[in-house]
Order: sequence, then C-alpha cells, then structure tokens
Amino acid sequence: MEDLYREIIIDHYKNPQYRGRLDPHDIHFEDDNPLCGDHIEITLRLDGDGKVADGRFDGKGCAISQASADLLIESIVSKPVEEVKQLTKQDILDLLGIDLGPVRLKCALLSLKVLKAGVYGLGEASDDLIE
Amino acid sequence: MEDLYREIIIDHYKNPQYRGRLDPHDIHFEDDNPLCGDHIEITLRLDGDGKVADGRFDGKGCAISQASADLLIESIVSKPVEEVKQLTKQDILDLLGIDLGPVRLKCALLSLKVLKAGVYGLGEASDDLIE
Amino acid sequence: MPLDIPRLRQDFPILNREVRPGVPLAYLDSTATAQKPLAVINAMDEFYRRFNANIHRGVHTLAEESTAMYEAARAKVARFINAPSAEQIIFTRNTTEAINLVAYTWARVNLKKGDLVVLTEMEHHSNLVPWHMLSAERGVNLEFVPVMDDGLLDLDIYRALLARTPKLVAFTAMSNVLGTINPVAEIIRLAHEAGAATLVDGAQSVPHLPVDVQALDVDFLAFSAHKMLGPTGIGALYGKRPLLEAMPPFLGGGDMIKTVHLRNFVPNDVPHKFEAGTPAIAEAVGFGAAVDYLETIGMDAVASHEQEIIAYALERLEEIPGVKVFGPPADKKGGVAAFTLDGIHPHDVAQILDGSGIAVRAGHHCAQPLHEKFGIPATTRASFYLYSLREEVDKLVKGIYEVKKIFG
Amino acid sequence: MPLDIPRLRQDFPILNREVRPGVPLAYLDSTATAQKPLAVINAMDEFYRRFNANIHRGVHTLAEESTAMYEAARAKVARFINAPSAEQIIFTRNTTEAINLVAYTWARVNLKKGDLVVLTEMEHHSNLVPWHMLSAERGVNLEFVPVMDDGLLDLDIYRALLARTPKLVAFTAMSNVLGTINPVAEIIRLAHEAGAATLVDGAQSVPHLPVDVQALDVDFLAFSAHKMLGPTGIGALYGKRPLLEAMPPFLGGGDMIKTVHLRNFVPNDVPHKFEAGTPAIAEAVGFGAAVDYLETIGMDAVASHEQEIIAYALERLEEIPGVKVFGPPADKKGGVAAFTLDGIHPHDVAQILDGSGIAVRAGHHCAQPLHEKFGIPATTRASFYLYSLREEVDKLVKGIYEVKKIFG
Ligand SMILES: Cc1ncc(COP(=O)(O)O)c(C=O)c1O
Ligand SMILES: Cc1ncc(COP(=O)(O)O)c(C=O)c1O
Repeated sequence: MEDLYREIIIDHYKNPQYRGRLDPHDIHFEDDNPLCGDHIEITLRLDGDGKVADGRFDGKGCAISQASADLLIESIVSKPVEEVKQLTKQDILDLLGIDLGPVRLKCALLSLKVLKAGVYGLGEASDDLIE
Repeated sequence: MEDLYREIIIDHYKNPQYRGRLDPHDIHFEDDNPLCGDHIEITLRLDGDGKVADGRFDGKGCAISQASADLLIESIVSKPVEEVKQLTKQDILDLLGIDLGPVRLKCALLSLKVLKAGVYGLGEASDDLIE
Repeated sequence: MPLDIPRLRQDFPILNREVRPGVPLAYLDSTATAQKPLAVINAMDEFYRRFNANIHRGVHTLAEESTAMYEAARAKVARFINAPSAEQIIFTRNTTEAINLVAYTWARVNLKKGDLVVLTEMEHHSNLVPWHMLSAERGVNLEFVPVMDDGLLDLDIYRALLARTPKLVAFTAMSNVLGTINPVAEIIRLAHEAGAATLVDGAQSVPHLPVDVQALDVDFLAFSAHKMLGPTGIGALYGKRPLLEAMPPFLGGGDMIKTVHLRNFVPNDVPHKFEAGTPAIAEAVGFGAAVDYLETIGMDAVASHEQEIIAYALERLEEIPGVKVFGPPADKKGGVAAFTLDGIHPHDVAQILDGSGIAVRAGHHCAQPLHEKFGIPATTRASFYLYSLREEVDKLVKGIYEVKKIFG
Repeated sequence: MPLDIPRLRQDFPILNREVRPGVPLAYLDSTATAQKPLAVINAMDEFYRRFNANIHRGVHTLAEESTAMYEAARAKVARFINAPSAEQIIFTRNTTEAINLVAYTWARVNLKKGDLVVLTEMEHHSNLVPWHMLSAERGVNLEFVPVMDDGLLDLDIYRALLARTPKLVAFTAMSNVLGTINPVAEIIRLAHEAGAATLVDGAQSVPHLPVDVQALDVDFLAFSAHKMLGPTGIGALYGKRPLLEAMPPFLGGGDMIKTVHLRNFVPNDVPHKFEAGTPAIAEAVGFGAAVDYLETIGMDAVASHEQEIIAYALERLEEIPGVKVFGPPADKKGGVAAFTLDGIHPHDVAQILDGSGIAVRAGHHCAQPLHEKFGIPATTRASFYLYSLREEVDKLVKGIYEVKKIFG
C-alpha cells in the first residue's frame, strides 16, 4: 500500500536528521540483513547519568530500514540507556505507524537489533533481541 | 471379490495336479516374492525334440501363486520350450481368468518368472521376464 | 463423553464411498494411512484458490499470507506435541525422512566406528534401514531389544544393552503390527541415565495418543501428517533445541541459508536450516488443519475410543477358530490387530475381504524382521481410528468366516 | 494459434482474487511458484475424497487404485519430458531435493578429492549449496562458468574448464533472474566429449519450454511441480537408467527395499530405491494433472506466449528512465524481467507495487552470487507464465511510475 510509504517514512528516508557518525563515541555497532543487503551502523555518546547524549546512524538500504533508524535515534536521544534496552518491536512499529509483513519487519527492525546489540555490548546481533 | 477365488483357483490350490519335484530333471529354478514370502520351485524334464516332457512345481504361498503355478505347468506340458519362452503375463491372466491388481499380479506371475528364468538358463530371475 | 462416531464420520467424504456398486467401504487400514476430514481437504483447496505463493522471501500480499499460514501450521504442530517452541518443528516429507535427517546429520557428527545404537526388534523399516546404512558406512554397531512372545519389549535385556553405553536409543512408541504401546518415558529415562540420546518413531503414537515431548523428555520425535488425518507429502521432526542448533545442515539449497557466495555459504537458523528449497506449503496448511481437528476432538477421546474398539475387536477375533492375533492384550496396545488364519495366506484373506468392501492390509507391513522373529512371512492387519465403528469389526469377523468357508 | 488467455485464466481461481477490496491481483511471480488450474486442485481434492490409501503394498481396492494413480502420474511426467521409461522418474520434494539426491548418491560414489565439478555463476542456491557441502566434505573442486555482462554464459571459458576434465557439469537450463535460456544441448555435448556427466537444473525450463531429455542426452534433470502448475511438496529427478541403477540408495525406509533383515537390507529396483517411506501420493496425482493440462495447451504455445509477453515487457520497462533490466534480449530469454530502479530499493518498489495488487518479488531470488557479480544486493523481478496478460505489463509499468513519483 502506498500509505505504507506515508510521508513520515519517505521524509525520514530522504531527509534524515540523525544520519552520520559520532567520533568519539561510547557505543558502536553495525550489522546487515543478508536478504536484501540493508546495512546499519549506529554510534552513540552517553552522558554521565547513563543517558544517551547523542546518536547517529549510517547505512544503506530500503526506505523502511533507513527511516526507522532515523526515527529510532530520534526517539532515544536523552533517554536512559536502561530504557533503550527495553525497546521492543512494537516500539518501532509505533514509530513507523504501520503494519508490516515478516520480510519488511526485518527491514524495520534492523536498526533496533543493531542498537540493542550495541547497548548490551554484545559481540554479535541476534534476532532474540527484537522478539 | 470372492469371484476372484472362483472355484478354479481354490481347486488348483487345494488339489494341485503338478505339485512335486522331478528327479532327475533338465531344468530347475526357484525364487520368491519377498513381499509376502511366496516361494516357487519348478523342475522340468525335456524330451528329445525340445519339448517339455513333464514338469512339477513346489512351494508355498497364497492361493493365487500356487494355483497359477499348477495351471502354468499344466499348460506347458508337451509344449515346445521355444513356445514356453514366449509366454507372457497375459497368458497367466488368461489361465486364471481374472483381473488382478499390481500386488496380486506379482503373486500370479511368480511361477512364470521362475519358469522363464529356468528355460532361459539365467542365474537370476528378473521382472523383465514377465513384462 | 464418548465420541459421536456416526456424526464425526460425516466429516470424512471417503467413508461414504462404495468400493463397488452396492459394496460400501469399511476402511480398516488407518495404520497405513488415515482418511482426511473435509476441514483438511478444504484448507488445502482454499490455499490454492486464494493464497498460493512461494514463502519466506516475498514482499507481496500473497507471499506474506502464505508465509504466515505456513508458519502458523508449524506453531500448531508444535503445540500439538507440546514442543517448547515452533522453531523445534522441522517439516519433512514423512517419518522416514525425519529419521534419515537425524541419521545423516546428528548421527554422522556424533557417532563413530564402534559406537552403539540400540533399536528394537519391532521397528518399522524406516527406523532400521537408515541405521543399516550408517552401520555399513561408518562401522557403527547395532543391537536390538528383543520382542517377547506377548509382544512386549524385553526391558531386562534393554537394561543390559544400556550397560554397553550406547550413543543412541531409537525406537517406536507404538508398533504398527503388534500395536504394542511401549513405555516411552521409562525407555527414555533409562537411556538418558546411560548417557544415550533418544529418537522416538512417533508415526503411530502421535496420531493415536496424547504425546507431550517435554513430559517424555525425548530428544528427537518423528511423525507423518498422513497418518493423523493430514495430507501426504509432509511430516515432522521435533528436536531439542541445542541438538538442532549443533547439527550440520542436511539438504542444501534455497531457504536453508543465510548467505551464499560462489564457494561457500552460511546456514540459516533452526528450523529453516533443515528445510531446503520450496517446502510442502499447502501440505503444511493441511497438516495444521488436521491437528486443529484432532485437538477439537481431543486426543484423550481418540485414544479411549480406540481402546474400546480394539478391546471389542480382539474379543471377537479371538473367538474365531484358526485366528491368532499377535501382540499384547487390548489394554497394552493401540488400535491394531495383526493376525494369521490357519492355512490361509494373508493375501488371500485380504483379497476376499476386499470383495465385501473391507480394506485391510496383508504383508509384512514394513516390519519384516518382526515377522521373521515370529516365524511368519506375513499377517493380515486390521487397524482402527477415531472414525472406526464396532459394526466394522462385526463386518470383519463375518468376512473372515466367509474366507474360511471359501477355503473350507 | 495464439492462446486465448482470458479464457484460460478462468481455469485459475486465484487470478480472480482481489488482494484487498477493490484491488485485483496481478500475479507476476510465477518464477517463484506458479498458480494452479482447477484441473490440478480438483484432482487432489477428488483423490482425498474417493481414493486415498497408502500405496504399493496394499491388496484392497483403494490401495490398488491409489497405486495405479501414483504410477500413472509417474508415466505422465516421464512422457512430458520424453523419458524413455517411467522408471527413470524419481519423485522428490522439489528440484532442490532432486539435486541433493544426486550429490548424496551419484556424486559421493563417483567423485573424490581433487575431482572437478563445473557450475555457472548464474546458479540458484539449490545448485550451489549441495556442491559446497560436497566440496567441504570431500575436497571436490568447484569452478564456475562466468556470466557475461549481457547475461550469457562465457562458453570460451567453459571450454577451457572442460580441458581440466571435470567429472560433472551441473547448470541451469534457464536463469531465474536473468531469464537467460542456456544452450543446453551444446553444453551437454561438450561436457560429454570431455567425459563429464551432466546435471541440468530444469526448475525454470521444464515449466516454460518444451524439454526432451533424449534429444538433450542429459544425464540428470531436476524440476519442481509447483513451478509448472502442480502442487507443492513434489518434484522429480530424471536420470539415465544405468546411472540410476548403479547409484546407492539415498534415504532408507519403507518401499525403497526389497527385503529387510535385522542387520541388513536389499534395495529395491529403480525408481523405488530412491523413494523411501510414504511418498507424496496426492501431490503426484496433482503433478500428473498439471502435465496433462500443459500438454493440452502445448508447450510450444506456452513458450511462444511467454516470448511475446517478455518482448513487450522489456520494451515497456526499458523506456522508463532509471530502470535497468538484467539479462539478454527477449529472444534469448524466458519470461523473467529482473530490474533495478535508480536510487530506490527493490523492497520499496515491490511493496509499493503490492499496494496496486501487483505481485513481484524483490531480493536476490536465491541467486546471491549472481547479484554479487553484478554488484547489486537485490533486484525487483516480474515474471510471466501462460496466464500472463499484456495488461499486467501495463499495470506494472504504471506502478513503477507511481513508485518514482512517491520517491520523487
Ligand atoms: C533455477 C532454479 N533452480 C532451482 C530452484 C529451486 O526450486 P525448489 O525450491 O522447488 O526446489 C528454483 C526455484 O526457485 C529455480 O528457479
Ligand atoms: C511405526 C512406523 N514407523 C514409520 C513409518 C513410516 O512412515 P512414513 O511412510 O510416513 O514415512 C510407519 C508407517 O508405515 C510406521 O507405522
């Protein structure tokens, strides 16, 4: 449905607010979705209180993967890291405001998977992070 | 169908004319149907003109396998061996006078397979003999 | 509450069939394959008419719907045997492929020359030949728990075999000839105490008895949809997750991979790792409908109906002179009565019964070693399911008397 | 005589479906799986309603009828590819299993460390991963015939590879991405001259082109029913008889044996040797109905309709700014158009098209190495079959313009 591509997605895809890379950073993680080649890299800086001071994403891929990364970073800036750890699939769907089939869900959740692997300090991203 | 078990089959099964073993004999072969354990052994004596002078079958198994062996031997006694080599599946079906499904066909044709392997002097009976 | 069999039979179109004009079918061959309720037939029909698409990689609506239906079926099958998660259900073609999958993957990694696999004398060929092949290829040893005259396994000898620390105990939960319901939980417990993994051939138990893989603590369970009201072409392997995750892939191809390069690949996660190529999608949907149907009836109700029928069948059959039924008494077996009739070959028995529309099987029922053990080449086997009627038993008994008369 | 497509579409219930209310389906994903005509759906429905029984060992009427139907289907499939005999058709789950069967049996007997298998860069994962697995297990070497920029195989390099005396050349007759129709007969002839056996992945050719295994002189041919109007859960392997007869069995179990004892078995004759356990019986019946349907239409008519559609599709697609279609020109390819759209990811393209009911596929289409070769992660793929309409191409083109507008 074209409404899947509501302005919010196309807008965040074409004019992302948080695209880039923070250097130095406290947290860094990247991963890709082999099915379609989507790639997301996330860098975060924390403040002294365990909050996210700032964040950026970089990568390539479909509009949904890139827009959801931008929306996700937007939503976590100035949030406590402990809260970020609690984010779920539903939070992403709420940010996008749409329903997605299983294939596109993977696109939408790639950034969350990367983010959580980063804040948990894991060596590898696992699908369990986003279930 | 009970008519499959027309008197002719039950009769040849219960009162076979050619059950036994010829000794000495000119031709001997035996084989079985592993599916149901049917076993047939055939011995033949030839005369000087290449005809079947006499024949016997021995074995165990279902009524159809045993009756068709008896009917088969009956039909070849005093026939030229060359004619015996030409016998087909249809000849057996004609002798039995019934139609058979694939499983029971194997029962009915075991004696023909054994007979042909014998007259051809083969080391092993093959299904090609009865196709 | 007992099942309303006549009503339930209306769900199975084939049960109204006449084998020949005027000769209604009495289907007593459910151990070979079960008949299918409309719910199953229609689910597949509907799938092809409205949803059919290839799964797992598609973005379009049909592909998403098909994928969701396929994975929902997996979840239903998982729930049916109380698997901890749907990912522990691998769809295979049948029980046979499920057992071979374990033999080709788990066993080829974990068993080496001289290792012991314990089987039983009552196994179906499907749980023998894969191990024969492994034994010939790798020098693995096979030993067999004997079947006693009463059709039960000799557990003393089983215990003695366990002392030789087998790596695997693979056995059927229910014999498809004797009907014997084996003490599955106990056999597994003893195997685990001896350090062996366990594979249960559930081809007969999953369709007929409540089965709980967690309660049984079984490592692998194999079963077929077609024996439990579902379609042909699909079966399942359940496995404990750490085992499945450690196993190498079986068949290579689409879907079982995460990434493929020209010269190598990375396998996918469980269960997809074991499902190469386009799977039996419509069949999975039908399998899901079958377990839904069975759950609605309730497996306890199914089992107790079969208990009742087999008890009646044994009583009636054993009163016929010349009939010998193999296996344990009714309370130790499922709805299977394999018998011989003095002096009359099972093929003849089955064919004459077919003349009255009674469908029974004759032969070794893919359990040739068991028949060898009992010194017989074949038996005639009548088997029952949730739709079987006492009147069908009566018909069978009447038919056997006719056979005797014909051979008089 | 051209096909009457609108009339023929009446045979396919799903083609009348609306994806969402008011949005009719335009199914352009037949390369992934084909839709099914009523003749196929009804054949299976009827099988379950009237004939269902397990096959090959039964004496009763249903078992005999089922067996006859299953074996008749084998004969139909044999006739469809002009196999010399029905026994040379082995039913498998799909193309993937057919290729794995050869890899597990023929190849594991005939190939040893250092032997060479020649594949191509355009293979589907199903014709790559089984050889990766063999290579890792046995040290067999793999080499690849390159795909040139125009989507054709580089036959000069193929000839050079043949000079290294490979034991097997395994390749697809038609690419499922580029649509390239390879010169199958020539590739086989050259392979045989070099002493190599040949395996053709016919997953795309058998559904879409006339295929004659005797004219091609191919050693093994693998294909899937679901891509040729048939059901899921069944496919076939054709093989030359001496090869099949010399091959060891694949899966062990019921039906693939002649006799079984406790510790050994004797394999059955071909093709049963390779069909372990209860096969996909209803699916074979459906497969037979599918080839009947295709033969009634005529494979020449199918192929020329697809020629016409793909020529039109390429013409229309290539006039859209930013669209790049991969593969050779229309006269060298089947009905497959995989393309990229500048700056817009295939997943977005496919999903927006789905909004208009247009079902296309996006991704690497199980040919990741081919996409790597072309330096792209994914393509959008529209594919056609005998029921495809020019108007569906028009819809696709219109949809792509909408995508461009959305991403403006
Ligand atoms: C060229 C080719 N080979 C093999 C396959 C695999 O077919 P299946 O998934 O039916 O095994 C496909 C289908 O996607 C294909 O297009
Ligand atoms: C106990 C048992 N194991 C295995 C099988 C094999 O099942 P399938 O033919 O579905 O693979 C059967 C069915 O005949 C069976 O009864």
